[in-house]
Amino acid sequence: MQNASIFVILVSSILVNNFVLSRFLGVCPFLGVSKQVDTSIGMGMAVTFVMTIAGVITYMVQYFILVPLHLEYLQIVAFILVIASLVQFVEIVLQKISPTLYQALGVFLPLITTNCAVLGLAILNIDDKLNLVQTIFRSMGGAIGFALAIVLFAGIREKIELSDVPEPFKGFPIALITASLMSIAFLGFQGLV
Amino acid sequence: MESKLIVSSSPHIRSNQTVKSIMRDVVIALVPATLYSVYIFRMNALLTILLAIITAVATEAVIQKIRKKPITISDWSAVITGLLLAFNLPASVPWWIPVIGAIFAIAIVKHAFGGLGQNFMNPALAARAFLVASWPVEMTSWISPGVDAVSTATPLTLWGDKMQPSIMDLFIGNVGGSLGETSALLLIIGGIYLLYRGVIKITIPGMYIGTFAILTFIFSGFDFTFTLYSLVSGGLMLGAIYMATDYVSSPVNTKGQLIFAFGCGLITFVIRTYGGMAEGVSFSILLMNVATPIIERYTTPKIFGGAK
Amino acid sequence: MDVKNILSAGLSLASMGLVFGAGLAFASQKFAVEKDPKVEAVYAVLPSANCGGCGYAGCMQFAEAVVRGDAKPNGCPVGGESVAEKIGDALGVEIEESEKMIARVLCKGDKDHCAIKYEYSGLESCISANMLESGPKACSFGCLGKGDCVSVCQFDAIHINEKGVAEVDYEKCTACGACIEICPKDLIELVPATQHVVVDCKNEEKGGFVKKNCDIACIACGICERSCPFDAIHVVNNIASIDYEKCTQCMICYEKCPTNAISADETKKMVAFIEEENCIGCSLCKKRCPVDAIEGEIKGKHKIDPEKCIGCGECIEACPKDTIIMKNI
Amino acid sequence: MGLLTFRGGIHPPHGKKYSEKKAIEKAEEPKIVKIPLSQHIGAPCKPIVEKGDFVKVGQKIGEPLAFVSAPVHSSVSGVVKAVKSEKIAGGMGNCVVIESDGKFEISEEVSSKGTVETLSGKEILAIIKDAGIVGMGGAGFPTHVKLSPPPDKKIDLLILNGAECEPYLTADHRLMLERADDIVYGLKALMKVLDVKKGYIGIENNKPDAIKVMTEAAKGENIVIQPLKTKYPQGAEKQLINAISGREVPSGGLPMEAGAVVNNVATAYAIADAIKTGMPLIKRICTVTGSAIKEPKNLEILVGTDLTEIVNQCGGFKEEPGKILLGGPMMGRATSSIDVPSTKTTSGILAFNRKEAIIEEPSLCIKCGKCVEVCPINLLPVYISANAENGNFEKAEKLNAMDCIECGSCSFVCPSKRRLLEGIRLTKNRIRSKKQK
Amino acid sequence: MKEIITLGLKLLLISLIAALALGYANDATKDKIFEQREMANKEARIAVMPDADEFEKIDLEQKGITDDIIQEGYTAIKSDSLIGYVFKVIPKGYGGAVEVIVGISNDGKLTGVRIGNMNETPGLGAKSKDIEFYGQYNGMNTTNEIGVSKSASSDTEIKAISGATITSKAVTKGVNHAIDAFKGLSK
Amino acid sequence: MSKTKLQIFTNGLYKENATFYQLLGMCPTLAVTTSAVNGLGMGLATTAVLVLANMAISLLRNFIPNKIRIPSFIVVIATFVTIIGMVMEGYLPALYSALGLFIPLIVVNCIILGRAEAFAYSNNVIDSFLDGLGMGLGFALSLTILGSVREILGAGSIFGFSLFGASFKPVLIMILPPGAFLALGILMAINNKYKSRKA
Ligand SMILES: Cc1cc2nc3c(=O)[nH]c(=O)nc-3n(C[C@H](O)[C@H](O)[C@H](O)COP(=O)(O)O)c2cc1C
Ligand SMILES: Cc1cc2nc3c(=O)[nH]c(=O)nc-3n(C[C@H](O)[C@H](O)[C@H](O)COP(=O)(O)O)c2cc1C
Ligand SMILES: Cc1cc2nc3c(=O)[nH]c(=O)nc-3n(C[C@H](O)[C@H](O)[C@H](O)COP(=O)(O)O)c2cc1C
Ligand SMILES: Cc1cc2nc3c(=O)[nH]c(=O)nc-3n(C[C@H](O)[C@H](O)[C@H](O)CO)c2cc1C
Ligand code: SF4
Ligand code: SF4
Ligand code: SF4
Ligand code: SF4
Ligand code: FES
Repeated sequence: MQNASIFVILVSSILVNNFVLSRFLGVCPFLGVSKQVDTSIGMGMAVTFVMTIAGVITYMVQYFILVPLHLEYLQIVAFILVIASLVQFVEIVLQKISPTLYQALGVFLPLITTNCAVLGLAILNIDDKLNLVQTIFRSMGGAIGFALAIVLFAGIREKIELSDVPEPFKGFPIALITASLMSIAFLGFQGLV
Repeated sequence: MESKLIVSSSPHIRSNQTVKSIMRDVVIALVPATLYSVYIFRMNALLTILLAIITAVATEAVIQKIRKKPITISDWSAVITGLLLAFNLPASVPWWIPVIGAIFAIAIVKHAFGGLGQNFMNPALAARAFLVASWPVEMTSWISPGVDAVSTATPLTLWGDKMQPSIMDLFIGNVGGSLGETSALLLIIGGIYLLYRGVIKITIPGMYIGTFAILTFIFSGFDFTFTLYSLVSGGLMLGAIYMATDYVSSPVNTKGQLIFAFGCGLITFVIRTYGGMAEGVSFSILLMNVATPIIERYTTPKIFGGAK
Repeated sequence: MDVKNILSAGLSLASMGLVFGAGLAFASQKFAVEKDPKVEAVYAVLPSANCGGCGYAGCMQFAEAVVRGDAKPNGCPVGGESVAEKIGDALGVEIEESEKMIARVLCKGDKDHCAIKYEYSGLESCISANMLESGPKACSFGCLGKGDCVSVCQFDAIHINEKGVAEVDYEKCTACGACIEICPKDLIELVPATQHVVVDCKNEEKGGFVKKNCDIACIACGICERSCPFDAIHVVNNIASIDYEKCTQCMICYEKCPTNAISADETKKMVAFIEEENCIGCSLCKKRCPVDAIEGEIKGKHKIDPEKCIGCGECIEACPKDTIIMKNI
Repeated sequence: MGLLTFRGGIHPPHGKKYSEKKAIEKAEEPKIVKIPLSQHIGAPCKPIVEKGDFVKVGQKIGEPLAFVSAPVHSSVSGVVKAVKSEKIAGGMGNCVVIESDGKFEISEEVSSKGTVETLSGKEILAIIKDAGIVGMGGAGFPTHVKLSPPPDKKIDLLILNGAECEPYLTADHRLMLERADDIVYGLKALMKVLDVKKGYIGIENNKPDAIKVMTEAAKGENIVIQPLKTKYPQGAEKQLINAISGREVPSGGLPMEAGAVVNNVATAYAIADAIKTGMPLIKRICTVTGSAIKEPKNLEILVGTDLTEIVNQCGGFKEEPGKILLGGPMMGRATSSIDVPSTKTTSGILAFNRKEAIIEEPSLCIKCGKCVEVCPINLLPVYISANAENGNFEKAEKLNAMDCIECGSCSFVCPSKRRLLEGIRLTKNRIRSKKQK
Repeated sequence: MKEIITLGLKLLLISLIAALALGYANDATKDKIFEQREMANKEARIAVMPDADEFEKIDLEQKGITDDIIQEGYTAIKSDSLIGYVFKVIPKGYGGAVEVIVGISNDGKLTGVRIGNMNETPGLGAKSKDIEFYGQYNGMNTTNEIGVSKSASSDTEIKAISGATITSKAVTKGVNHAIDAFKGLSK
Repeated sequence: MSKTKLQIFTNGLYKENATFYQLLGMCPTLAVTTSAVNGLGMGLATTAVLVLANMAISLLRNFIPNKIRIPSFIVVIATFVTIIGMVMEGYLPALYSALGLFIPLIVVNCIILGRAEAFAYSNNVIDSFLDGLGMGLGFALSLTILGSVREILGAGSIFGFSLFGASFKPVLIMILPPGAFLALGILMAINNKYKSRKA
């Protein structure tokens, strides 16, 4: 990973190692906020936005604060604090500078705090020893992967709404099976990078 | 007048094309390729095909019985699923592979979503992907045609090899591979029958094969032979004519179908060229199945007289 | 033990805590947005896990949805029961209701009573059937029994009975009105939960015509109107209708109706009974009784003839000693 | 010129062979007529006769109360027996019941006021209005309303609809063959009213004889006989306008928003009649056909005739009918009884035997997309109706359910025999009743 | 404003306590963790070079080895004398990089190959962690490039894991790179 | 409202089981259950954090102001997670590396924050302990079940013990990502069926 090109990072994080479908990050909102395509698009965009920023900021925290001070073990606490505050900060700023954007994305922001995709991504970036540029693209790629998966998933779920699903499968079981089939399809990208 | 008149909402007449007639046509179109595969792979093929079909149909019947729904096995759709699943298996698979595959296709991919037409993914292909991921060794041991079938590779993995079969062999079907993907010729003949009967439109197969051919042609450095070779080998014809066209898992509108088929062509090309799987066709179709609802959503046709 | 290390950890984390804590508190005050207090109240009891388990983007959105009525109070999976209760409190759902109402389908024209005009073939939907000559029933006012109301009831409170008309399960009905809104025949109405004498028919056609089609329909004969001691039932627009304010549920109309269009719950039939020891013989009850069911001389003990009594309860109101009670028969 | 057409559409079996060779016959005169006071789109008429009154043929018996409405006239001479609610097609309706004296005395009101050449456009419009002429293509929209576009809408395209794309029906076909000159005369009148220089008559190319006869009749006039591809619903006005001129009537809009007016050929014929003889609209051509009819015919019937009588004149039923339609099999309405009077829009009576009457039960949709492909409006019938059946009407509305012209092509073509149009109608009904509330 | 200060202070206090606790915990476990990590690494090296009792990290760049695949190199020392080299290589397998540890003795024989972290498919590529697979490299000669065969192993070819040719080739490629590096170093 | 201690404990074990009824903490549930051991390990690690955090928050509940309760909870939880992580790395290195990323991610597991908020913040220490234990063990139980199913089918073994011998061809996909979704989906459907039969 350390030497991977930007293109490879993007392909890998969007398709091959899709955050939701093969890495299992952010599964709760993936299952929860995917009943409608419109909402899922909002969620996807909000996640993309926050994850990209969070990736960069946690990178800074790690390499400009924790490492110099030899406090790597504070990583979890520090990152989660940074992410939580960042999200709230973004929410407040958005509300102030662009109410329309806030309407579209803002409502999803609180949810993102407890989305393990953001924290997971931050930690993964550090674990994989990525540099800043790679961090940016990995963060974006991971987020786009999440957005892609949730939007496609929401599309399918809207369709399933109209189907006569057997009683015991109604609700989450069929959603999980759908996710499983999607994940099978995404196996097709295995070995691309 | 004794009994009451029937009153219903217009229209009062219906076309005579039914689900059953459509599905039966697909089966008919597949008959030549089926016979041929039995001819070249002998008992192996026959057994695999029968097991897949019987299991598929039986599973459907059992589930409908449990769900207390009308039993619709006479609509031939489960037969197609079984047959196409078998077509996607190597001839040498152990007997339990088609059985498990057919159960997965019908029970999980089709009926968990409510049965015919309600699934979002192609059951036969999803089952094949399931099998490939579960038993890759069994699923990738190809045998070459003939009685003394020896183990070989699919033509695709042989490009550039000394053993590489000729394009003519590929076209006619004198090569190893999955049961149904060997003879491009017979598959195309069946496809023409389906076109003639109005069961499928040229949209999906045309766009799919076209996209793939153009991409291959360009990226192979305008190598015509290789392009042709890629076209007639592997499951491309099977996928493009019989599986990407599955009504249920492809978009309902023409524009959507074009995008769908373009996506299939593109992904097939990418997987074949850069991917880890020998065969890109099944996964590309599955991936586009996943995208179908979104494609439909954004290609809603402009209504007559509508501004947008 | 490396004290310095621990200290620097403490200091840096503590300063982060300070910055974020103060910053956010500051920001939340500075940028505070007016929120519906009800939403705030609900939000305050939610777990703030913002997990999306409820299907909304976050706890705030869920709170808004609950207040709007889109989401059910028990929709938060994290909070479970305890939170659901708290939400209930926060919403103050139990607003004192003046009188509990229930929905009632005003048609008894099932397949034993109402003739059929044609054989219907089409969607299992009352609205659809109604578009074809007002439905297959000979009576164009009756329940079509295709269950549009059933499919909109969220409380599983309405069903099509085996004879093909809709019936409300009065226990489950919450009077939400969804069925009333959808019924193409406008057949469902809210009636007080205690009212059991009801005209179960809405046919506004003239008697003779009605009779041909349905033998349990109101034919606007007016017998009920004439026999009601309380002026509580009137035939308007060819259909009898009861003024529930005035109705004492004496069931006289029910007994008199020639077609059985009026329903009543016979098990609720009551008669008045005078506890003799307290009776002072004022005879006020006797004067009040609309059916002359009370016997007795002034200053003597009074008695009610249970055969004649219709259970209207007028005497109870008249009695100054409160010694008349209602008894079930 | 190549064959013109529109996008989408279907090819249902024609079913026209039963009656297309049958010349128009005059129906027997009825003893009693029941003339409904509402035979058109718009406000019903107020009766202006009473029980016991004597009326003559062509005498006005119902007066319109609003602009969008049309008067009704007596089709017989005789005594008014009653003015009351009677069973009519589709339910109950106010009718004037007249017992014919068999003399068919023509009212003094009936007289020719001039010719197309001598009358002005305004005068012709007044004649059309007074004659109670309504669209005879099926909808029964008062023609004078159509011919009075608001001043800001310039009409430059006038089309006579001779497509008759409905299977089984041959009334317009026969009319064009037998009364071509009057149709051309009516079209000329319409051109004058609307001040349009050129008129079109669109005819499907499965009626080559009609095309020939009409071309003959239109010789020397500025009228184009436009052959059209045989495809249902070629006769739907939006599709017809599109086929002939390439224009699209905007969604939710009226033809006049595309500068067009479309009238049925029978409407033109009725106009010609009203100008030439002064006779208001009291009769029409009706095709009586179908597998259960003994002797299919094209009959000229008087408004108010009981349909049972009409069927009897065609030899009655050959076998027990399973379904009786007023109009064609694609758009027509099934009726629970033929004990009802005919109206200005009774273009056909179609009786199916029981076997033909039964439509297969629907099975699950297989998403074949055929309904999408054939919809002339480019809708997604499959999803509109699936949403409707799930009670999801908002979504169905978003899918433009309101634009459906109810042609029924989708239901016809569906291999799963799904009741698509019904789902769409359900949506429309729900949306309308929601809007009213 | 006062409220903000109290809030801030309280959060500060909580963070302080948390940090103290963490600092303490870190202090208490860090030696153990360090030991664990060291042991894990060393164990792998010992596994491929059982005779050695000490390893010394090589500065690869200084030695002019710029091969991307080679991540780390060590000299294996036994009682002060150099007996061979150990390399950590990361070829690209089916599911990403595969960590391979290769031991090569001074006399140009493979003393062992082990697979470390990787992301190959369980049951397929992950079988490379089984001795049936990596054991094949033991004792192979480094004079020729090692090849991969699907059917059987030989002196110069190892037998691929069935269904996971890509992984097998990847591991072998890593070994070959290590051999190249060895040749460079021992020259 | 008042429940017995036993009820508090059993509540999370089955009735409000986080995985099957609340669908929380899905990521670890799906990601680490490739074997029964991993599932159990993850479940126990989470339980430990849950119990400790619940108790700590219950103790601090009068100190923590309402307004900053969420950041405070997060800090407390993150601290415990880090500590548990350190202990595991030091003493159970194999499990630690198998669970990998998902140890730190216990922080964002909604169950923990949810319990802190919904229970511990308003209940005493003993009840909070029981609640945390119940919830945690419930979670551990589901993970172990899921892990067992996947391990049995996908590897032919349970807790590492081979079950069927060499002739069994394991269903590899069960230990791949799709298998996780599939197994959980089907288990939930079975559970629904069972529930509806009981009702
Ligand atoms: C689906 C459909 C099919 C129609 N087919 C015909 C037809 O074949 N012939 C016709 O005259 N009108 C047909 N109409 C009615 C025309 O759209 C139009 O209303 C009529 O030609 C206007 O003339 P009128 O007002 O004189 O009736 C059809 C309408 C629809 C919606
Ligand atoms: C309320 C209403 C107003 C209409 N106004 C006009 C009009 O001003 N001009 C016009 O050309 N047609 C008008 N129409 C006629 C319709 O465009 C159409 O011809 C008629 O409904 C019959 O169409 P059909 O036979 O295709 O169903 C109107 C229709 C309705 C229902
Ligand atoms: C789900 C799945 C996982 C796979 N994992 C691996 C793997 O870990 N290592 C590998 O070399 N190939 C893997 N493959 C690739 C196929 O098994 C591939 O066809 C095979 O490696 C090459 O085939 P061959 O043996 O015919 O050359 C995987 C395939 C699938 C579908
Ligand atoms: C043109 C056509 C292609 C089909 N292709 C497939 C296929 O690839 N796989 C399959 O399982 N069923 C196929 N079917 C059958 C049927 O549509 C399928 O079982 C449904 O997906 C089940 O809901 C096909 C049917 C038609 C008409
Ligand atoms: S009450 Fe109304 S909605 Fe309900 S079944 Fe009867 S007609 Fe339909
Ligand atoms: S829909 Fe509402 S009003 Fe009607 S029966 Fe159900 S609960 Fe009662
Ligand atoms: S034609 Fe019928 S089966 Fe085909 S998509 Fe439309 S509704 Fe479905
Ligand atoms: S949706 Fe409407 S316009 Fe389209 S085909 Fe169906 S009936 Fe015709
Ligand atoms: S555990 Fe809920 S998002 Fe990952």
